[in-house]
Amino acid sequence: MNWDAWLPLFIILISLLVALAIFPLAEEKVKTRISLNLGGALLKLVLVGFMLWGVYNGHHYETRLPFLPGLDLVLRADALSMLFVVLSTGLWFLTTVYAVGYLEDSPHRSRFFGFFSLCVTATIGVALAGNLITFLLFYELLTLATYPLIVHRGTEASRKAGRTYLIYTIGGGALLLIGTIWLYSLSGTLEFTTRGFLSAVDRSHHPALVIIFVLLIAGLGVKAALIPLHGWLPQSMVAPAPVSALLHAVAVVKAGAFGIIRVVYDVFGIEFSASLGVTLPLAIVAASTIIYGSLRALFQDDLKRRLAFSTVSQVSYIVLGIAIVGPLATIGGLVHLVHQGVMKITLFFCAGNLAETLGIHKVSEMSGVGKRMPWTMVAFTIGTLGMIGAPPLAGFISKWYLGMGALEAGQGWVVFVLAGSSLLNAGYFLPILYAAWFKEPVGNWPAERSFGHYETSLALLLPPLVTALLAVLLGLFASAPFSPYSWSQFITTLEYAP
Amino acid sequence: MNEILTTLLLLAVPLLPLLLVFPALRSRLPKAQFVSLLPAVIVVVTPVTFSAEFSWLLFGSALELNGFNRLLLAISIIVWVIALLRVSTEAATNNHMMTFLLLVMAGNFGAIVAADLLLFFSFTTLMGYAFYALLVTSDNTIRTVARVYLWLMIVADLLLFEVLLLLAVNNTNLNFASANTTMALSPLLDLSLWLVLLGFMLKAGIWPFHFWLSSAFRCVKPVWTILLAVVPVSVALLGLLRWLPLGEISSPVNGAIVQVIGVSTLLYTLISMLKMTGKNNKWPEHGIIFFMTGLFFTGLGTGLANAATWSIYEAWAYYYVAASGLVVLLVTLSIRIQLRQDKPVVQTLQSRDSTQNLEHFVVMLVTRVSKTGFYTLPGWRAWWLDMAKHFWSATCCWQSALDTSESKLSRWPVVITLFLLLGIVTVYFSCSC
Amino acid sequence: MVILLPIVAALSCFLWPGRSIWIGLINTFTIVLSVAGLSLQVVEQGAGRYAVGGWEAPLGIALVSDGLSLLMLMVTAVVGLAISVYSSCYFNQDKARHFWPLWMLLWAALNALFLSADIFNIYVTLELMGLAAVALVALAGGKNSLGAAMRYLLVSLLGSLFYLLGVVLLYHSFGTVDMSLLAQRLESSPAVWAAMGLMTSGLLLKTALFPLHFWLPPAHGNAPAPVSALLSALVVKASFYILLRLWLEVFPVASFEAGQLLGLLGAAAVLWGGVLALRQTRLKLMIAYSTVMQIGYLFLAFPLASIAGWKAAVYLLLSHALAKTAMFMAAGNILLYEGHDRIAELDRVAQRLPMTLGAFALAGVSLMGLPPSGGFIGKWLLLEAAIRSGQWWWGIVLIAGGLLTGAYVFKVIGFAFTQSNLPHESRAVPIGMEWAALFMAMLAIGLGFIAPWILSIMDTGSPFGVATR
Amino acid sequence: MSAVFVYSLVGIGLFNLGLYALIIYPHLLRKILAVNIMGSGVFLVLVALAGRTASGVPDPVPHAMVITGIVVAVSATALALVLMLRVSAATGQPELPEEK
Repeated sequence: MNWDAWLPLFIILISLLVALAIFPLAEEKVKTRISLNLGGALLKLVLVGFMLWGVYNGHHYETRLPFLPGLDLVLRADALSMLFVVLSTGLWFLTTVYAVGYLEDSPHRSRFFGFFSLCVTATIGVALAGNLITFLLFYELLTLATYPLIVHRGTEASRKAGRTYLIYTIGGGALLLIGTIWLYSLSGTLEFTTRGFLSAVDRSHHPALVIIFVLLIAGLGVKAALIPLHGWLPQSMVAPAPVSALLHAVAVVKAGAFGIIRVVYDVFGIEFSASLGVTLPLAIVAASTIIYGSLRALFQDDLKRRLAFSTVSQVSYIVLGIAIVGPLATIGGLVHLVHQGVMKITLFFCAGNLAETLGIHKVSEMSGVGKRMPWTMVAFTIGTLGMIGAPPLAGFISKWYLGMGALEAGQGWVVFVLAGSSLLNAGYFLPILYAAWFKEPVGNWPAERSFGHYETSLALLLPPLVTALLAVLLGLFASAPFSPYSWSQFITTLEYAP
Repeated sequence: MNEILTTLLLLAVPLLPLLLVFPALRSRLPKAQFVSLLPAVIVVVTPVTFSAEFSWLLFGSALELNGFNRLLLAISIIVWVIALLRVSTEAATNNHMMTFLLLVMAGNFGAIVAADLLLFFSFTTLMGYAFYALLVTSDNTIRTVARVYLWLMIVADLLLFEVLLLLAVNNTNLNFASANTTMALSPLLDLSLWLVLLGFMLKAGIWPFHFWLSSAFRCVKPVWTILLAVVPVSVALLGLLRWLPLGEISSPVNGAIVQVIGVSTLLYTLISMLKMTGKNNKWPEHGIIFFMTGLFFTGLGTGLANAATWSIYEAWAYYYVAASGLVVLLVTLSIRIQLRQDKPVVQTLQSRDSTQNLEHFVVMLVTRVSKTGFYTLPGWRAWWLDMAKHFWSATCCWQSALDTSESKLSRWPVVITLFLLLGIVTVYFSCSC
Repeated sequence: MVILLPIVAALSCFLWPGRSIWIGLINTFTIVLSVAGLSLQVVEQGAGRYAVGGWEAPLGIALVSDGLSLLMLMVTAVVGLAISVYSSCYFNQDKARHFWPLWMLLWAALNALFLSADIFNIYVTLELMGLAAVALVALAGGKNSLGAAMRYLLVSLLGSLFYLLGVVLLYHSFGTVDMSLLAQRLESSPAVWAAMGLMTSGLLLKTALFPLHFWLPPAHGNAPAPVSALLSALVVKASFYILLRLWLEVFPVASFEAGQLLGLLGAAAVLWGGVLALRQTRLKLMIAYSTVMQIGYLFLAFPLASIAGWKAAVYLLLSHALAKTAMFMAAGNILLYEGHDRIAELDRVAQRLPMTLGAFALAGVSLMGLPPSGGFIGKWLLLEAAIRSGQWWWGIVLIAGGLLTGAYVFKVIGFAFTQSNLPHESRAVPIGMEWAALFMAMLAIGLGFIAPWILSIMDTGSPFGVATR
Repeated sequence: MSAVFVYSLVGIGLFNLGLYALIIYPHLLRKILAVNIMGSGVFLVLVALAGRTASGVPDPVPHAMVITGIVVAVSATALALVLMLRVSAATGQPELPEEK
């Protein structure tokens, strides 16, 4: 039992310790650093797997540390948090492998990997946070940990990007703080509880609650890149590819989306927020974000920027799934949390490979790249088709449930949003594929590096392939036990149980 | 024959080609493309009704091989054998092409043996994308056509997707029988009916969506004409048979409309054929396809109009689809042999080609939109930034004012007067209690 | 004991200037130990009261140690420890000869001030502290720092004279200078009002609350790094401490409007200091202005002088003391390393002085009040108090202040990340200085995790038990 | 109009005089003197108020205070003078730089 009480803390501490161990490491101690990283990641994977099994069998993992009078730091592993924990742990492992390959013989690696692990620490903390204040704590930590990663390159552009990022995120954090404290003063507790703890609050406070909801969602929407708060995301593309992969697929954006999930389900409670009438506006914001993001993505020539805007639109699927009140939509949103992560990280890995191996940064330079780097482009293709929502890939599952949820909740317009978005996705992804596979390469690549036998170094090649495979399997074997889909069903039964 | 073996065989029908798609595997086997046909052949020849449930697949799917689609499978096997024979020389050199061929094959077989809408849908999608790729790789003259085909297919998939959603909301079990009943009973019957019809009309190139097919026929090599005939078209027809709740509803109006479409397809075919024979005495083989589909639609209309009639010749519909595939195959072959040439009939598209018109329209649209995308939105953004800059400069001068006042604040007289004032005010306030 | 040790140290430093460093260090450790002992005693037995030489009030000098003063002693000890270590590396021999005795004197004054129970005693210690501080500022030499020191001296004399006048009036009307006795005997009368006005304004001047902060930036900006750390961390806080005691213990009669007035000045200080810090181009000046700003935070406690209010203020005070020490130390390192502290040219610091920059960043986090840090706890408590008491506007000030802080802290950090191609000669930084800075910064962060303990200490001997409204 | 009152009034007067001087004169020596005058004003008040006991015997505590205060004031003045000299040596004129 004691073990149960400390497991969440361990899981967080692992990567924290890794970070602290890496910081003082000298640049040239490559082997030590790599082994530290991967060792930590693996150990964490094992523990998380153990915990997953435990949670599935109704175990109760909770760590409580006194923090403030009346407020504890709570780390709890419930079904929802496990979804995110597993995602981030798994992808962290892959990203670490990738980053090792990506950053070899580039300066300041100790600093990079240190903050990298710190970032994951924060993400896991966000996932495991058992009340709003703990969440806030790790959320801000995440902001701080990602900043050095964004400015890592140390160029003027990256400094600007970092500044934008901070302006957005710290502002958002402030809003979140206000909302949290206000909430605390109204309700006297901040514990995440299934189906919310606010429905008991006196009716006279309901207007205040609406304002609080807006504050919280605005604070979280910054990271989740809801319009009009998405401005930092495309700019932060100057960061190295693993970082963008992490930002987009795992850590930052997802932390925002996850936070919104928490707020809607475990703070306000879905029924209660519906009764407050705040879900429909949220859904509308999400929908417009989806469309707007796709539209902007359509007109980016820089590959990573295009991906960034597609993230803007894709992450809002999650929010949309939450904002449509209904179990099926919830499944869609939750499952997209994982699926989008897997697919998007694939895409970013591939983009990174292109940049690293051939020096390709623009879509217009990509013609014929499929012949040069077939495997990378296969992974890329799978990722894009998944994003478009072609069956039976992962993206299809989430889209399927979003659509069904919308119909079930009697909000047919969402279906049209989805359809339009998939058309747009096709519009900005398929030309890339076409150019990559069917056009003839023009001249030679901007900056080609040869990696001997393989099309690029294995550390760069394997992660995208693995994630691409995942993207297929997650869709194909959706109904298998422990698949994100069945897991989100499990969660949904909890959230909507009568 | 025991359960596992049948399941495996059935799975192998689409899966083996799918596996052999990987060049690494393919290079190990001699004549991989024919090997990939094997399970299908075995399945066809063994006289058992195969069926397999996969609860873990998607949301629980099933494969099945019963009387009807066995025939289809047989036909398409023949078609594939011939096609592969004819392209074998080319395919040996062109690795991409073989890959896509196998993908298409997998999709085709899968769609045939699929026993529920979702699986069928997935396989047709796979087939569609792969077929697009196949067309593009095969030769470049067809690129525009292929692109049109791709877009039409995506739209069609979206339509079908919506139908699936509509059905699944009411009943998550999507195997054909129950799905049909669900659709028949659903309040949105007409909507879903027409979504299905539209979707498959796009896929099968029924008039008025025929243009991609006709222009494709004009400018591809005959091998692909065979595939064109059999793969998308017949699968689409099969889809219609599978998806529509035929024999369960009888809606005269819809039936009539469908019949009209069918008839008009026939008329169009006749006219165009006459025109073309007038121009150059060549027999345009895609006419056959339009003929077939037209007839099929007429029949379909009748079936839709009246459940009873349908139940009479339901079986024949499947035979018809199968036969159509066969006939088209034979005709094309015969023409080819008669012409003794293996080149596209028309190397370049004619000027007034509907595909080009559509393409032109699309291009116009895209340019218009992209104008918005490239200029308008960034324009707004720039405007915002300007506003921000103005604001910032304003604050800047404000800040310099701050600096001056700060230096003022550091002079003794100012400070001390402030200081005294403060003292007095404090005293005053404390008096007030 | 706590007071005598440093005095002895100071004298001995005078006597053997050569060995002053060692004497200083040894004494530092002994002082820290004795403070620890005292704190143990207090935590176990509650607040204690010692009459020096057996004379009780009103005649004798009495020392009181309750939770608040204990905390102040502790933070002084911790900061003192770090500063001693730091400056043992910082100063060269002849500077050290002057530094150590003064620093020990200052420390003695601080301890005495935090412990003393009557307002006249406080006056004396305040004066002593001021003089020592001025001397320390002048230590840097150079005309800027001398001018700053001069100005500082005049200001502190002025302030303490006002304070003294207030003391006189109080004694005149109640015949005692002992705080608790005063608190009992006090009733509202013109003399009291005048006294209150005089003392408050005097102390405000010494605390450099906006708009009376004019002396602080030059003084803190031009002093040697450890000295500026001392001034920002402790000296300014001392007078705030007195103010807190006076208002909450002696003058419970203080009215709501008066509280609002102080809060208003605090808010103004927060914004003003923040904006000006953002405008600064020199690192140390920036930090000095951020001190002005943080002092503003502290004064927000007066309108919210409920339990949570003053506790929050004290918490902010503690974390700011630690964080600001760390910051000035980091600034000192950078100054030493780069030879200048122009923010725009702080290139490559992230690469060359990772620990220093880390210290700076962590301290900045604490100042911003981002979790997890002492600053966050204080801010949280303050915000909570603000919203609970329905005075949400203070909350807005707090948040705005946090954003401003973030702005100027990250301005520095962002510059420190960029790579510059212009070469500059750089001197090595002693490892001890880097560690001291990092240590303090980590403490400032760690303060965020021991809140329950700290708060419980605040309650021991329940200061202001009566006064809290 | 008791003597005490007169004395304390004078004290207050001195205090204000000093304050005035402190504000007006830029010269440091004058400022220092001004502070001293203020100080003595305060002490005067203190001593004056010491006489306020029922029995004629004056209250000792204020005197103690005054002595302490004077000690402090002396030391402060000493320091101030030293500083002033250093300043004038450094800047050339015995004034604070920001005064002009």
